[in-house]
Amino acid sequence: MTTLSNDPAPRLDRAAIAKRAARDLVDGSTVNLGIGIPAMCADFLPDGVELLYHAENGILGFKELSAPGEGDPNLMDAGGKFPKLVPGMAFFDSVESFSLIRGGHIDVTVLGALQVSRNGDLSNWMIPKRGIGSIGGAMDLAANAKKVIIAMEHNVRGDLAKIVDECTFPLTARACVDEVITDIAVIEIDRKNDRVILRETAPGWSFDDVQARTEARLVADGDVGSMA
Amino acid sequence: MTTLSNDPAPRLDRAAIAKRAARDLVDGSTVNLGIGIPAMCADFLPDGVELLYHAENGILGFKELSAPGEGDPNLMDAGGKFPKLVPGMAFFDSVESFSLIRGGHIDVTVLGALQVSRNGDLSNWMIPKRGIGSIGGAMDLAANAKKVIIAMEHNVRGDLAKIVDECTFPLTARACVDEVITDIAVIEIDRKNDRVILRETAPGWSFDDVQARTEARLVADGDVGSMA
Amino acid sequence: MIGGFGGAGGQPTRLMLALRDLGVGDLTIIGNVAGISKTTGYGWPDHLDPIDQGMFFESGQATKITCSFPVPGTTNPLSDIEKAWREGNAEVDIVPQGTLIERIRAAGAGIPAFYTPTGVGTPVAEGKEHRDFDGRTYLMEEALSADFALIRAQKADTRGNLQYIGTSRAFNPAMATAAAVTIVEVDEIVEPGGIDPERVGTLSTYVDRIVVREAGDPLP
Amino acid sequence: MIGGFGGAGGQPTRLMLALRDLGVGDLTIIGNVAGISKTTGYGWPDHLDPIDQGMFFESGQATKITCSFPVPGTTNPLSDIEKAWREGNAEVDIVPQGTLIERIRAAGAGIPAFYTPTGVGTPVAEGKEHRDFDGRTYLMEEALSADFALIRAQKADTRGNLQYIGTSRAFNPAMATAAAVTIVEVDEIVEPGGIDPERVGTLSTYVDRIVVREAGDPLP
Repeated sequence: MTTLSNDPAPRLDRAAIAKRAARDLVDGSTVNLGIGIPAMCADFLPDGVELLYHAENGILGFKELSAPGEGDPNLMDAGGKFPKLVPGMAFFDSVESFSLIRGGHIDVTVLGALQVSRNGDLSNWMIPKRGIGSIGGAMDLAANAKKVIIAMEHNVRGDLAKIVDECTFPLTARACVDEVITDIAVIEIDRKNDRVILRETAPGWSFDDVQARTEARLVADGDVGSMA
Repeated sequence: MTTLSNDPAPRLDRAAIAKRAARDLVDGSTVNLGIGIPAMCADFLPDGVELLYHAENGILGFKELSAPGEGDPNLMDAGGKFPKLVPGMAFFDSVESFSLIRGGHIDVTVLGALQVSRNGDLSNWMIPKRGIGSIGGAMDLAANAKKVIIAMEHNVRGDLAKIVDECTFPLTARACVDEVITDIAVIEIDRKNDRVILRETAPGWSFDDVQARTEARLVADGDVGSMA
Repeated sequence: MIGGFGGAGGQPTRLMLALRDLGVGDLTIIGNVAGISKTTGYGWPDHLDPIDQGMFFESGQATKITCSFPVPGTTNPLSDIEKAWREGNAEVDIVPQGTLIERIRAAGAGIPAFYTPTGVGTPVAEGKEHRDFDGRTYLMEEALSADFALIRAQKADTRGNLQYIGTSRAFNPAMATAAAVTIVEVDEIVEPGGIDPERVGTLSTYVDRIVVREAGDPLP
Repeated sequence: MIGGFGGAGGQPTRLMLALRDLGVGDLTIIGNVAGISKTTGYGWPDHLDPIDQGMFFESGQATKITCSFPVPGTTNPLSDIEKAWREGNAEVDIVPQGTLIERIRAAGAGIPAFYTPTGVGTPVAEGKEHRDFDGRTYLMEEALSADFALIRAQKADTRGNLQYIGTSRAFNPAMATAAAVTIVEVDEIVEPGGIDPERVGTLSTYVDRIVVREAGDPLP
């Protein structure tokens, strides 16, 4: 795998990754946000965008999070935090919650990843050397949401690539990822045409800078924009 | 098929069949009553017996029926009649209603029949020469209730037998019937030992009288009692 | 798909009448107890004239129905569905009720097929895969979806969450999940919060169009 | 089976403590998010000490768990389940959450097996039947039942109907249907009619025993 350092410019912080990912969430969508950076998207929705948030444990339509550690244990989200009651919410059980997911009724899910392959395979539930992991709702979401956005750091431990030719970690789902938003780039996985398209780079980062930190071969399709 | 007339004594009327069937319903059971004679069982429960009635359209725990044609269309039973609201009732949808049935959670169902075979096969949804019929919940109930009681008239069109060696009408379910209660007899289908046991006869009816009106060969197992 | 159980409660009667008046043809209907109310009064209070799915066969708009209970026990008078069937103008696909609702639920829940014990050894098993699990035989049944679901609820909020009442649930919640376009007929539309979050029977995600009854509509 | 989602809400914590104190061994646990609260605080308000299914591995009573989320993302400190697993004292069967709940639901609903798209091409697909429907590949998954379900509800009526609140439903209603004996822990028991018939979350048919919390119990 590619390992580089000497970044040409600062990388985006986690909040900035979430903020960029939030820009791709379309008003009125039913959305499931994974834990970590994905969950932070909720703090950065563009004006006028309202989403219908779904959490695996059985809520649709929640919004504001209480501070972690406060709140009512019977009003939890799937990340173990406690949202507030919002008019228009609905509660349901896990059977219905996963019928919604598996039935393809979630418009977008934003998830974290350990690896994404050039054809959109996703690994995000187990590091092989640990030997044990947690799947939760990730396999159902990745396999069945209409759109899968990955929000993550581009590299790990120095400059080890996470966007790879083939995932070496156990898979979560095959050929599921549509878009990857990282601290240095926005990348589209164009599965239909078997291309990995670099759409945007962080300020100060060139195509070649991003390619050097990405194992999968990138292509441009028109101009490469700026994440700023 | 056996055809006889010259009955040795009067046959029970439909209400009396229902009354006898009701005696086999155990306190606290979850029970689904089919239309016709089975539905009439509710009028003849022995003192101290309380049942949890289930109707396919999504109620558990209803009791008194309103007069037919009255009542609230949103409080209907599966027979299209309108029960009254009873404390402790529950409403649910058809998915849950048939999960309850198919999952084997109905203790007893009482159904009508066109034919019952010696091994407990049941035909009750279509007369072949009509060419079209209605299944409704009958196949789910017959195949999956813990106990299937048939309440029906013993013969049809004169003395044509309905308790037969093999059903000639389209089946509802195989090997499902446990007990048949008719206007002249109570018959147990002992599937385990491949016997059709005559348990009781109507007053004035002998074993041979009932056998003569039954195609399947009957046996006694101890005394034959009276339905009175 | 047309929701409800059969009878007046939970049936999207106004939407059905609108569909009939629209006059579109070559319809395949999916329902449960279907087309028996007009001749038997099934599920309708005595003082009202029953309306049922038979109207689409009477009008010649429908050519096929998949349902569990298309004809009453008696044949006189014939229901509109049986009449059309006898005249060779209707294909009638009779499915056990539990299998029918589970196939619809499966379509909405991303399950292409499942196994059921119901129907083994009967005419409905013909041509179907049989398979044993733990010594019992089951049939494989496949998901059943539709282009449109016409359903009925008591009320909707402006997001599209639905609340049902009493036995009017029946096939409505599952059908809402299993059609490309779900249209719901309600008595009332309320602001978000006008439905208790504990009482939402169909999630807004499944609802595409809401039609509100006129105040004082005499239909149940 | 132990109900809830993971976290304090909907978890039958008093029943779990009672099971631990009972000391019975060789348990196989079925749960969802399991055993991560003690080390991460997951789903517990800050001022409370979290209690989770890990206790049965700490006590040596359990030898196996089937669940979707048995270990937190970080390894320091190790959860009781990961500790037992590393020491070779626990078999851990990790199932995608949607497959897990659907397998439990199937057991209660008389469905021995179904097909799901989830897990195809991943380690969970190993050894499972693959089958294509309409050009997409699915896995066959089988029903999952248990001898006992320990579940949690807000209240029960004396018939055994249960009412849930908020996100405390999760795995509880399905588990209630899938065990030979279902034991429920509630805050309150009421007369029939004390639960709105529109709000019954689990039908009395599924409930075998009801245990009522003591008034003022500090556990959530």
